[in-house]
Amino acid sequence: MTPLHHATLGVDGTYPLLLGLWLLPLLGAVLCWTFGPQLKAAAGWLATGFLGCSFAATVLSWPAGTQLIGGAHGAHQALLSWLPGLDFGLLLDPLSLLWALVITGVGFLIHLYSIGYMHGDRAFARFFAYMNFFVFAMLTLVLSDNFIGLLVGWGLVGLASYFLIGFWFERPSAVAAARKAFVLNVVGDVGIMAAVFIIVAHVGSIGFGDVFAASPGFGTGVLFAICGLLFVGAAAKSAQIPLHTWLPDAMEGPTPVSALIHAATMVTAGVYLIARCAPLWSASPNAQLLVGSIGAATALAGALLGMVQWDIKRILAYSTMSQIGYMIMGVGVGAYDGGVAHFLTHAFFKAQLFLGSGLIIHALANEQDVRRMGGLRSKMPFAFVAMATGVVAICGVPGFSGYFSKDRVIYGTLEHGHPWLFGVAVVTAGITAYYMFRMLFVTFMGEYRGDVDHVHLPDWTMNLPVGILIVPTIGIGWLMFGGDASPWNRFFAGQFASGAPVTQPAISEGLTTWIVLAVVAAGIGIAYLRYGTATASADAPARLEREAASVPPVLANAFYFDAIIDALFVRTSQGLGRFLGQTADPLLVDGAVRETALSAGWLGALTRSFQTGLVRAYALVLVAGAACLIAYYALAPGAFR
Amino acid sequence: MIAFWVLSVVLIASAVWTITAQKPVYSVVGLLANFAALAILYLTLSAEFLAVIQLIVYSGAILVLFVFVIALLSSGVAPFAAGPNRMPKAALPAVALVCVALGFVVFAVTRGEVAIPPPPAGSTSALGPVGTADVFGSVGDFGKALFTTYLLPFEVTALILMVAVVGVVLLSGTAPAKAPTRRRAAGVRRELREAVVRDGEDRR
Amino acid sequence: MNALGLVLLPFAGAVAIWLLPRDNRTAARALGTLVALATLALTPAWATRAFSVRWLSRPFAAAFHFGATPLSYWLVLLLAVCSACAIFAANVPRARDFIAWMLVLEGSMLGLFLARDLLVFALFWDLMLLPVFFVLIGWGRHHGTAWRYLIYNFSGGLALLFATAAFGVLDGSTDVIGRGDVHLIGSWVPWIFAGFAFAFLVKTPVFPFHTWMPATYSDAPGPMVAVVSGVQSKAGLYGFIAITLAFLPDYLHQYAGLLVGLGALSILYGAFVALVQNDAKRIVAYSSLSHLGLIVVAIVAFQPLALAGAVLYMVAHGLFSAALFLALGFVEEREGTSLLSRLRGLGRDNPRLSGALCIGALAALGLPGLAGFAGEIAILIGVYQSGLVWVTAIALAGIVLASAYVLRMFQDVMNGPVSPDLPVRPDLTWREGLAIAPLAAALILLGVNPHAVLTASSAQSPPVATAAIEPPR
Amino acid sequence: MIENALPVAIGNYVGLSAVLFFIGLTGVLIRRNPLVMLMSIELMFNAANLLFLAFARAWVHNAGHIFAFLVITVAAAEAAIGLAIVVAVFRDAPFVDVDEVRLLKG
Repeated sequence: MTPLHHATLGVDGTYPLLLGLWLLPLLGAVLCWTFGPQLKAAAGWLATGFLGCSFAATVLSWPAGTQLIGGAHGAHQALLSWLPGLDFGLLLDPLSLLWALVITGVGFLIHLYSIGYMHGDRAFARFFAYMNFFVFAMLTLVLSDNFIGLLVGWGLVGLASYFLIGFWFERPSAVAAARKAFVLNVVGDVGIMAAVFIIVAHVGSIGFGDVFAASPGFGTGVLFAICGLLFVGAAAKSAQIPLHTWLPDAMEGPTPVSALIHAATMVTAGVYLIARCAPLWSASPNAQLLVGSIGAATALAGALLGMVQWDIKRILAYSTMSQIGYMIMGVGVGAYDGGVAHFLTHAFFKAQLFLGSGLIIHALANEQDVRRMGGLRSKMPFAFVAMATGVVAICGVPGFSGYFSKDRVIYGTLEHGHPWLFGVAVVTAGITAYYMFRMLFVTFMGEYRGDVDHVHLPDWTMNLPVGILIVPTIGIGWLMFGGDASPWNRFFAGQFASGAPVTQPAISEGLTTWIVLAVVAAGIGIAYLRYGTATASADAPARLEREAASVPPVLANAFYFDAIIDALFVRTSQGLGRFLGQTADPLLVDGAVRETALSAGWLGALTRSFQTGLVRAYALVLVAGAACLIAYYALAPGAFR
Repeated sequence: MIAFWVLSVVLIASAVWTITAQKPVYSVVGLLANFAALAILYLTLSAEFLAVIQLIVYSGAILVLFVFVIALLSSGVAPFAAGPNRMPKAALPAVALVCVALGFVVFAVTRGEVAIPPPPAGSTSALGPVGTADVFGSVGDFGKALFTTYLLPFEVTALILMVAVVGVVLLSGTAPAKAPTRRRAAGVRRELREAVVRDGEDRR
Repeated sequence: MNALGLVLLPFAGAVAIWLLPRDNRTAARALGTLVALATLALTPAWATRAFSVRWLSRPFAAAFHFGATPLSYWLVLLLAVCSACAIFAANVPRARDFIAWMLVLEGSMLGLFLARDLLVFALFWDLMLLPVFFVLIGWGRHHGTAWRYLIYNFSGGLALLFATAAFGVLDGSTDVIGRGDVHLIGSWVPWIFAGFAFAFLVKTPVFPFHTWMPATYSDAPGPMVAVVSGVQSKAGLYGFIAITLAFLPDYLHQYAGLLVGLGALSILYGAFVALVQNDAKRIVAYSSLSHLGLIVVAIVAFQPLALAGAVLYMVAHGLFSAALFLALGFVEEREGTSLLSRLRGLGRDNPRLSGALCIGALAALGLPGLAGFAGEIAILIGVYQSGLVWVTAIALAGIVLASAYVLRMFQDVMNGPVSPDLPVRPDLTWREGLAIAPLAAALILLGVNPHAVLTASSAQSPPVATAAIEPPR
Repeated sequence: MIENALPVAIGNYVGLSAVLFFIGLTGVLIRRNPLVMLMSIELMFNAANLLFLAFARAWVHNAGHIFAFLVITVAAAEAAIGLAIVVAVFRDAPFVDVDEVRLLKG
């Protein structure tokens, strides 16, 4: 079943830098884990340092990752033969290079931030061990040159996410959230596994290159099955409907975790997977329609739910879900560069937003309810600037990064012939603008409504990363400016060559931009009228309470997804388990065994009753036996001639 | 022929007497009569040596042993007595059924002509009047057969007798075996119960 | 020396330990560990050196023939590792007797795995039940559990013995394990197959023959369960591969549907029942039912990769269930209970204990990168390729359920607020940690590079494995 | 010389033997006194002996005599052992009744 020669995507060779950037975070994790008690506060610096080295190695790997020799794009490093016919290796091409840069770069900043944020926690070293381990796992995911390696990374990031969501494991809510996140992500893992089985059965290899080379030979059904199952994994990891319910709960973790894992990197793994498997998706219009629709639905649902949240991190969580919906929609319909672009900008502005909210939460002694904030602009001007740039960027205000990427996604839906998705995307953009500005206004405008007397301003380790992130939050989008001549398009020129054919939509790109901008402006305007004006902030506490009480139940219950999943799967499984464990196992299965044993005893009791101990009874039985024998001979034919 | 019928009547009557007599001693007397009649019947069958053995061994040895045992047990606390009949009631029809079955067999056998298979090979003396030397059934005839042809069964018999002797010595020669009868067990239980009750009353 | 020496070494160790003073726990443990480590160290040298002495010539030829096949070699290594760890970790009352019984268990199971003669195999099969029985009687909670274990498994052993005798009469020799040229013909053969299959299904166990297992696993002390669950449960699977698959492939093909059905049923049944158990050890017990069902499916899928995966997963399951039961044993020693309703929040004050349990739990739920995942992937790729798509789907559902019940077990013990009812105990001692560390290391190693096990076990054993996995004639 | 023929037809001996055996059997079954039971057993032995001798006479062959002799020996041994057991069991018993001895009750 081993193909004679593998079709690898990158240039084969030995790349020490690649190995270094991959393994350094693992080393950091192991050191922090092993020597945690000895390292104490130094653990944070150690982990951050290792990650910084990893980032540096990633940057230095740029030439290797973008090299183009004889059709092979990027660098390929063979590792080992994992199972017969299933080989592991690392692949650094523009796509994985981009992800690796974001993971190590943003990861480095968030590590730095965490040194301040997690200061004084009793499990400080453990936190950094988990964080470094997460980076290693995420790098495994994006650097793998094959589906099982990707699956390994996929599972390990799930584990890291589980550890970090449940980091404060003395809180029952955190424990429950961690378990939910892990189990739902295992559903996704299982989807990818199933896809791998089909792939191995048809290709005999798990390497991306082999699979993509063989993909033209797949039937439509096989292709759709593979894409659909892969998307189960993508949906679970990227919080797409209906596997999204873990993401809001995941905010139980420390805020830097939310920024790194549940905003910037891990949750975009689904986007990476689809972009990586672009040749498969491009060949399956059914899969494109399915994934695009689910992405759009998720974008809309996340935005709708984001409108009625009061916990600042849950607002950001639903916005994450919504924005990933955009990305999935983009890569799903075939606008791969658009979806990936939105991943890049989102990684920065969402990390920015989460770190900014972390500044507030840290300052207000772990207060997360925006109703108990307000008026923070004067108290925390730096946080305000940070949050405001993030909000402006996510809303797609021209000039800020989100504008460029979101525009590409929205126009991409039209280009690939999905006008309905275009409509959903535009509406969602408006809602996004509304609820993000709502958060901004409620948090920073008006009077302070909480009861924290002294605002605890964070130290430089927390402020510096936020400050640095402002730059790409504003500026990274300009890479995508300029159409085909933009640096972005040139960077990905060889990557998505096999994308679906682009049709010329009825309305031009300029017009769509204006439509989007109008909707966004409307959203901002409504938010301003409801929360930003002086009259609105005058009786803010009472108004917010009223508003909280009047949330429609369907939104308050998050479209009942939790309840439905609970009723359909959790309760059913538990009920079945209870029936089997408490009724079937002891009564039916073991009952049969016990009856067998008892019947032996019953037989013994029966024969025992013959043993009366009476000599005469024994004699009688003996005589009866003799009589039977005699009768047999007497009655047998010819006994007496 | 007349002797056969007379002896038959005596045999059956004495046998019935044996199993129905109230006292064991009467049974012994019945058995004695039975053995004696049987010995005479043996004589009519030209088995003079066995007739004598019958008298000596059965009447002389075994029956005397019975009488001794009767005397031994009678010298105990009470005359022979019996507890309640513990045979299950279901045994009665069973006994009846067995009787009918056996009776049927007897009836069938005596009614028909019993075919006598040809005699086995082997030398034996010719028939002659009882009391004559070396005729069929005489001491000489019997002895020759026993110590030549049937030597091995004879030796085995000796072994059986030896085992019996050893067994008897073991059974009755040691300390009196306790017979854990139900009645005694019930008595012991009753005593224990009474002792416990007394103990409880004392404490009170 | 040779394989016989390897089998006798633990027995000699047990005798030596019984000669020690009754209350000398330290010396007993040191000697026991030494013997177990010596067995482990000598395994590579001695296990493959065969020993054979003629035993019976009538009614069939039999020999005291010992020696590792490639398949049994890995199981012997697994046994040696698990036994050494369990003996080193043993901290039970009357430790001297316990450790001696552990060595008897190791010796009898070494005899089982190294036996090349079916009759010797059957005798060691029954012998390996006795130490467990005596430990259940002496250290368990209910005598009923011990009797149930013994009678249930002895009935399997009886079937095995009958089948072996019939096999010997038909073939003329029972000195066959590892030979590929045995072909049984006759009207008895279905019954021989039935006897073997019954014994192996009970020992594994597979639904519906599993009801002895949860009670046994929850009653016996942790170290003993670690070996019983980790290694003894592999005896049945080993028998399936080395005996049934090798000598009776036609019948295995004929009844493959039934066995696949039982295996699939075990996967789901064990998973669902584990979901709601209250005793942590019972959760692991039912998870074993689920995992071992998957291996049974893998064996009767008749696919090289699935079979290789089955071997890999046998080793992996041995390692992680040993780690889990050792860790749960530590929990039970500390808190006096393994009930989830009473345990809570141990992780705050026992981070190392938490880590030890965590490694086992993660391997059990098939975390990528650990050995369990490699086995599952290999098995399921093979099973899928053999056309059993619905079984693959069931196994995947089992994986999801596994994550749910394993996490529930782990989190309910280690996470949550610290319970005021539970006494605060010291964290994992260096001795306990050292007992679990080799298992964890092996789990990671096998997860990262499982190819080593597979090449060594599948390539070198054509008579055992690959010859029998051709499609039926 | 006397005639070769039996005094009466062989069937009469068989019938007489059967009746005697039957009476002995009834004795064993209905009596509870161990001594009488032993005597009944002797009756059965003798019934068998009668048959042996009748057939020996019919054939003029002394194998039947040898058998009868052996039966008598065994009967003697049996009586000795049986009586010893009776003495051992009932020496101290207030009742001489086999129904009172139920050591074999399961």
